[in-house]
Amino acid sequence: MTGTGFKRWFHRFGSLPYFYDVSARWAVWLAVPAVVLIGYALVAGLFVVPPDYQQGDVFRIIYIHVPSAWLSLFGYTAMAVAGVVALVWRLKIAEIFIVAAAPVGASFTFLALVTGAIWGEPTWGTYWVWDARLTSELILLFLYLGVIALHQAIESPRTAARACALLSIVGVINVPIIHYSVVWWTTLHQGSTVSLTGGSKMDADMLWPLLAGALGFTFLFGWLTLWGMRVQLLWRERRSRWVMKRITHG
Amino acid sequence: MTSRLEIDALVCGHAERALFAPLTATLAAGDIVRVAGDNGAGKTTLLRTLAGLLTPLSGTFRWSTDGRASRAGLGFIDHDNALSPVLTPVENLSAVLRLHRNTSGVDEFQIVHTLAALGLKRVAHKPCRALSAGQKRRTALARLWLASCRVWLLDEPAAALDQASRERLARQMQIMADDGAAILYSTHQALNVTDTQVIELSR
Amino acid sequence: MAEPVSFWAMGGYASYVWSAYGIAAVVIVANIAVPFVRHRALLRRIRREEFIDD
Amino acid sequence: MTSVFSAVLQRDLTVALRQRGTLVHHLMFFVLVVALFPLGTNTDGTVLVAVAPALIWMGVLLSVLLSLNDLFKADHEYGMLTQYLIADEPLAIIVAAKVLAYWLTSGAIFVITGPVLVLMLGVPVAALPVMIAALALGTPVLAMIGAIGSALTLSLPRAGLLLSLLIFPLYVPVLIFGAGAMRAAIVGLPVAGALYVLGALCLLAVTLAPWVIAAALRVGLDT
Repeated sequence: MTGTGFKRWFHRFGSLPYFYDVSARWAVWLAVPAVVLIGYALVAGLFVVPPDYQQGDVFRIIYIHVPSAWLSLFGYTAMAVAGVVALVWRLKIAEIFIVAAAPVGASFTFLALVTGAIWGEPTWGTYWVWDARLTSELILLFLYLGVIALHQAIESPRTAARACALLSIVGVINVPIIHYSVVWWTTLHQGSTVSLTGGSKMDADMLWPLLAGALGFTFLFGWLTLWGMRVQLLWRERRSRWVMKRITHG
Repeated sequence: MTSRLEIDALVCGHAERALFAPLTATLAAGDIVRVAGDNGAGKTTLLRTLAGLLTPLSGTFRWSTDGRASRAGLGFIDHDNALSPVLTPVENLSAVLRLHRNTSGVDEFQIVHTLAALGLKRVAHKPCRALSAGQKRRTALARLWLASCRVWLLDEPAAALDQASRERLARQMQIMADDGAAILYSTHQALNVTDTQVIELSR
Repeated sequence: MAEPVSFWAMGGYASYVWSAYGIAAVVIVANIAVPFVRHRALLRRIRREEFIDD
Repeated sequence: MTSVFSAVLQRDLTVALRQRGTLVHHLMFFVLVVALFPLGTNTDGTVLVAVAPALIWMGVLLSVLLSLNDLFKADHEYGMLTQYLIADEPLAIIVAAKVLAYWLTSGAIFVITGPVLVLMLGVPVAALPVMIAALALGTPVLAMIGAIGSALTLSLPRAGLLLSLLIFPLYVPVLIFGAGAMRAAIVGLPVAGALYVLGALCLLAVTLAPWVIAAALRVGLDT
């Protein structure tokens, strides 16, 4: 793409009506792989893969827990990257991405916490263990809730989105620091607990469904966020002509 | 050092709602430009956008000093007078003046002298919460005499001023314009300054 | 293929595995439903020109 | 450049000293939180000593949270913040001066009173130097990160609770290493590691945060 080609694409991509129309088609390209991958991961994870020799069948929760834990991190990093784009190039699409991605990321972080706790009960005997990963996941959930609360608290949508962009950037810088300090704290606290996935090396047929699940969840995240963006876009541009045009005859 | 401002099809507003039709204008050294428009037409929003505090909905504006793009030497006096009620007028003014690069050398004697000229000698060393609205406004406007800014944005400078103070303000604005400063101001009460241009904000 | 009989039993951990998958389903469905509902509601409000004057 | 830093610092310190009441309130809150806690526990000392570091740091965190809103709120109301934003000097320098003035009137007080209070919880005197060092390195980080949250929630009338949700997760590293250093000091373990990390966090916050706070102010005021 030559310089001007990219610039034209960048501005057209940035223009909201274009995004609103095109995103309907893109959604399909995200939904199909999501369904296929997650379907394969669930079917394989629940039926095909033999039970773990240590934990038996309860380890099958991994096929939900790890993909959502991966998604919680992926989502927040994506929000921070969009934050940089929103603040540096003042691209409205990036602002809208952050606002749409936050609730999705938060719900998958919550899902990772719940499935981790459910899985922890039979393994360690208590629902909540101050395990390094679970604790970092909990703090990550608070970071997400902070972004969502900040967006709802600020009146004007533009300022709210840009404030969330900045908060996401500050947050993503702190995520590794928080994780490192929690790991230091847990190793100091009670010695290294057995990590959730157990020390055993994952052999191939257990691993493939996991990777497929993680990829499938990422596509799902993209699909959900895309729909969230369309709603945000309509809300922020509700008074503009292009929305009227598309809605009245749409 | 002469400053210039070029405004090109600028539209300002809040939460995606435009307040006025696209505006194109220039402000050069020695100009006194009045922004006219009834309440809510967007005068304050325009001034705050030109000061760099708000992002415009569309259109652009460019500051330049001696050809170089820069917004140095900008003075902005808006409705709230930047006066902490706990500090005295002298302390408040010296704090604000220290922010401008070209006026950080102003000493307390000059400040007290200017305040005296504005009839504020008695209250110069009392905490600003004890001052009346008119006295606070004159303290804020004292910056016109003390800071040698090349460009001034004034948001209703004559608010809460009595007749004598308005005369003094008008005379000072005229002197500064003749001295090469550029002034963009909005006002409700008439000020006898020769406006080189009037910008009418209409939808 | 794990025999279908004990499939539901999940080796005695049925309550854990199925509650985890159940909550996962609820979270995913909620995330799908909310934008759709809001999208349709917003379309209705815009069609009724509720925002022209506000 | 430095003249603006000292001017803003001097102005804010004058304002703070003329409103000594608020300083005393923050201090009293901190003392009360730490002093009343033991009444809730049984009287044998071992429990208190074990929980003292966490209590001191939670007391500092809560006091910082309460005292944060007078960092920018007052200047925002009187229009001084507008002048800061359009000043010729870089906003990050002005913000750094403001946060330093804020730290001197709140963080520094906790650094001094904290160790004294901790004696009430039965912590051995030998652990006091480490406590002072940990508080001295940790409170600037709390001030800087708190200032980011305060700047982001500037345009909101009542931002107290939201502020805690925004900045407490970011306070976790300081809490962990601050309390960790104190616990190690109490039982005589080596404290160097935790204090070094606190020092690194402090350096990171002091150098990066002013630019972020300046950006947050510009975003916050751009409504």
